[in-house]
Amino acid sequence: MRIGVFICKCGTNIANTVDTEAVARKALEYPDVVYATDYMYTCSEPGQEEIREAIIKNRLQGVVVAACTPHMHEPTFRRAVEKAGLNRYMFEQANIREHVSWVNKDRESNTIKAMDLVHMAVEKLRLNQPLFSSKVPINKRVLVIGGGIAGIQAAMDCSDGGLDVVMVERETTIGGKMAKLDKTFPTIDCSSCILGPKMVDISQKENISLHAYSEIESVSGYIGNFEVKIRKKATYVDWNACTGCGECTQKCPSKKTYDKFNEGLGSTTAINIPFPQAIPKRARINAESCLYLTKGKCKKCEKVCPADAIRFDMEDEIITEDVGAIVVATGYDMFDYSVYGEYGGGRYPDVITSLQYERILSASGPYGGHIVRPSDGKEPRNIVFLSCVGSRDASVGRPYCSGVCCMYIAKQAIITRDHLPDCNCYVSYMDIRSPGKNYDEFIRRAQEEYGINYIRGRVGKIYPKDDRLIVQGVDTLMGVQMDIEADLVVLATGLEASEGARELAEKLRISYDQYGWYMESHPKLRPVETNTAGVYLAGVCQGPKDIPASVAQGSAAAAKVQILFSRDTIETDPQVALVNERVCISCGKCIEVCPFGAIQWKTLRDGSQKAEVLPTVCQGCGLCNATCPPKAVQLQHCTDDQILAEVNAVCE
Amino acid sequence: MAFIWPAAVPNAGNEIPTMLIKEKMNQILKDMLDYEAGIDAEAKPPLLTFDPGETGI
Amino acid sequence: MNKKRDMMISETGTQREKEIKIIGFLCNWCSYGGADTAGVCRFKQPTDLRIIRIPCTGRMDPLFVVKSLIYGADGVLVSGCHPKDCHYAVGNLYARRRMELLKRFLPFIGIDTNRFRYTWVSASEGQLWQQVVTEFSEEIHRLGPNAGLNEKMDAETALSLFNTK
Amino acid sequence: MPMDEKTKTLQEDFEKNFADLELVIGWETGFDRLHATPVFIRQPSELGKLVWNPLCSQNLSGYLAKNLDASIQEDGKKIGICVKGCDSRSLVALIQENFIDRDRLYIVGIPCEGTVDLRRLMHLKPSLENVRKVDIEGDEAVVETDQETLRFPIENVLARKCLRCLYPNPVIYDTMIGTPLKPRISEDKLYSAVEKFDTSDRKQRLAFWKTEFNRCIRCYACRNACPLCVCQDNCIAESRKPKWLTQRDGIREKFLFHMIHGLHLAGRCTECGE
Repeated sequence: MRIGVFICKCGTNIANTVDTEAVARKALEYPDVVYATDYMYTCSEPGQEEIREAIIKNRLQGVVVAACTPHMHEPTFRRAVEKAGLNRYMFEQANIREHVSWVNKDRESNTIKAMDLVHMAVEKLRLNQPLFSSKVPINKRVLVIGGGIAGIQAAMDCSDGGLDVVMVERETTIGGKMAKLDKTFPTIDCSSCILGPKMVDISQKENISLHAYSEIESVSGYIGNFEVKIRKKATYVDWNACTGCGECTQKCPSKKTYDKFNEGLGSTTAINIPFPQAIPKRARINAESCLYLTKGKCKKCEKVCPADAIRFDMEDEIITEDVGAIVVATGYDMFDYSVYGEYGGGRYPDVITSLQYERILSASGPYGGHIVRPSDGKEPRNIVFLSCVGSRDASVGRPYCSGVCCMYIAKQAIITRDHLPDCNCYVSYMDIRSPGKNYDEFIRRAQEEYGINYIRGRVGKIYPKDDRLIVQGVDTLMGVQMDIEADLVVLATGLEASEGARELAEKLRISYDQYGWYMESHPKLRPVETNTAGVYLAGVCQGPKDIPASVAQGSAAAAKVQILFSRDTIETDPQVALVNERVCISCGKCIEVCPFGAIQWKTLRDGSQKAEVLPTVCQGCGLCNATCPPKAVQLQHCTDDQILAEVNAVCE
Repeated sequence: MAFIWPAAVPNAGNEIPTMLIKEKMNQILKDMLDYEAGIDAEAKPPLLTFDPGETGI
Repeated sequence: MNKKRDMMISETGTQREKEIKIIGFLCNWCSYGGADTAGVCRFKQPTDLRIIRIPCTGRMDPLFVVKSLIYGADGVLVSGCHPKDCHYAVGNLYARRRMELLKRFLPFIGIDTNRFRYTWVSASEGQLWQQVVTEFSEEIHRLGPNAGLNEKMDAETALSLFNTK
Repeated sequence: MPMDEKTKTLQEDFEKNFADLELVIGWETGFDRLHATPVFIRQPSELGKLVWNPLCSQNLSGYLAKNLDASIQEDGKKIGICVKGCDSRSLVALIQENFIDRDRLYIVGIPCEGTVDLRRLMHLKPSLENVRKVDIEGDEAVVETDQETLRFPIENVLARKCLRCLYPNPVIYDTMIGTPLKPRISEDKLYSAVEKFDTSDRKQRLAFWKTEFNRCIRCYACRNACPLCVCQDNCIAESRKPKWLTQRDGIREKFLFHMIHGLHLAGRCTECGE
């Protein structure tokens, strides 16, 4: 092998404290080194030209450059080497600036250290193999999991960008939590007015195929070529025939079904359409409460349905979709308020969650938009809003701030004051978090214009007194204990990962933190990407945020997908692991440790199963190589032999 | 030269005490991760998994 | 082998005690960057450390450390991203178990455990890196060159050492 | 339950279940009554060979992962295997790493009073010959020969692994022959040998290991006997690429081989004493 060594003086940065001539002279003694020189600025144009000429003149097969940190100029030198016809991986860089010349003034020991580093680089280079990146075709379809505002935004942007979109929504209708809201802060514009049109667009776009009331069964494959199995859950109604007229919902005798859309306020029929603007506007039979499915009686809906769409024998159906990228927008759930026994959540009917209150405020809600108490239907004169219920409280395992509660409490209080001008609203808060545009002004308006009493303190206990509730707390600013007789208490429950988020993360092989929020690949620089190539995040599933931020992340994820699909093929990084099938003993340890699920079983002709690394999914961390007992799997460009060569170069 | 066997290691013949190495490994893992091999068929060998919450390492 | 090292020293004219060599396995994303930052800030460090760049501490097989110490490296330093900061999410979580196991095992086979150290240094902690290298180099200088398992020590001297218990 | 009764129940149990077994792995008397060797029985008629006595020390689970491919399910037939407490732990370790399919096995667990280490027995009584029976009664080992009956205190003849046995009763079994026994050592004294060894000075330990490993000729018998060392002919001690070890005869190579074996067993070794 013919190796050329170039010692860079880097002006005086290296030459000052390292005798580059001696290092170059010394390099000639190392095996396979046929050409060694030092140069003023190797990374400059003339420097690279010097390398190119030396490669051609001396028929070099590998190049070692001893200069700055590879983080700086490894790509530069690799391109220079490639221009001269060598494979870009037949190149090693020794860092004799940041690690040698800049950190010590003793010229002599610096020179010895530089010689050693060059020797290590030469020894490693002698074992380098030319590596070539392979091209893998991309299936330009994107899967959006979750039909909330973030998912809708991502799907819309991708679809407008000309991509085929597959949207999977767990509930029967898209719209997510935002569809349940009455108004949105800080502009108090009606939630369904801004969300509705977008939902209709989703249903009308040809290149968006919507699978509502479906869940992800399994995800396999890798970036550009995911194979996703989707379980279309049985709705017992043929959605092609059903027109959403709602006849069945009037006639259905089983009226006691839990109304999930209205958060359990009031009940609904077994066969129901969640709300008028639902997309897709189709009916669904709730198997637990339908009289026919549970006791075999009734079948009234079948008789009444003008479109003959009822199918009692319907089964779950698994369909497969091939996609190239996945946007996860699975949103969140509200904190279970019954954990705070002292607030009586779940025991007293007039202690409700903020989402339930949204349904009360909403015109399509169970009370048609009239603010009444769930217990006796009377209009409340005193309402107390409690903030931070299940947020900023480590004792219940929710130390984080949910970010949106302060704002929506102010909004709910303002709407309440609009509806019932003589109703007193109290807000018990610890701190007000209103960081967005016009956010704090909105809170200021709530306090001054709408006369909402903000009481700084944490409520201790809520207990009933005849038909009203005593809210026992403290006003820390006034330094007095306060007891308010309230007709209605609204708990601003915090946000937490949606139920089933962890299982989905395991299927997608993305990681999540201890609260179930999905882990972005870098909190500041890459918030919508994950460590799994091809899987992107949008909305609250990545962490508590408000609607504007969720929409922004939806567009950001869509942009990332567009970038990925801007090329027809993906170029894979060749520094990935490779399995030597003759040595592999099929113990499966590499598959267990691989954080990216990049290794799968491969069945050979004789039926035996060996490990196989997917080059596009492997990120090159080398965990499998360290774990493999017979060292069958080797991380290319960083194999055991190459590292041992460097170790031996030092240990001699 | 008769080799005096350290009393600390009861040994029948003249075998090389390789099992001392494995016993030390098991002792360390017992202290470190309170793990014993071959007891629970579902447990994952300690070096093939990780626990983000563990401290002291 | 050591002959070559001594020849190199005599060649540069000054007779110094044998050159101490420490091998550093640094993870490319955090600790290698941290060493660069220390360099950029010109934080002075001793010159005994020879850095080998590996993609992640998860790539570290404990055998690399054992082989280095047996074959004569005077010290081995492994450094990677802080737990939960790993570029590959979990690489260092696997590594810390393996390194701690090795750290507690080395004394049992008679290798001074102070010759091996593993730490977590992120790309911005140049100061911390300088401190780690300086401390570790002083420690290894105090321990002196590591004879490793050179062949010279024959059975008799080994036994004589042993029987003087 | 005395030994020969256990042998009888062992044979009967396998006879009863032989319908859905294709192979039974157990021990049989070796070339003389003082040795027991593993036996692979495929016909019910041969079940008579099965024997259980304090000489059955071999760990039979080693054969499952290395020689028989016990992970593939054939026509529903199972493999019967006799396991002592220590062997059953190796079995569990193999199942943990998916080398064996649990429902491919019919496991007969035998609580074990301990196995006799013949070298220690020979050390005590070199002139021992034509032995008829070896038995353990209480804390004495009874060796019946044609001429006389010899009794040895159990601590002098038991194998080292049995002196520190924490799991005499099988941790995994389909049927258990005999009643569970009390472990011979308490949890805290399990690693007394290692703790005592740690008290010596570091230099002495290095010298000790250098001397001991210098005697090793790298015949790899320990690797081949170990039930968890399944790399067999792909072992990195003998591989050219990657080249961790050369075939050079030197203390470094031998030392490193034992480190490879030790580190690869970390968290897996069940101290089965093979």
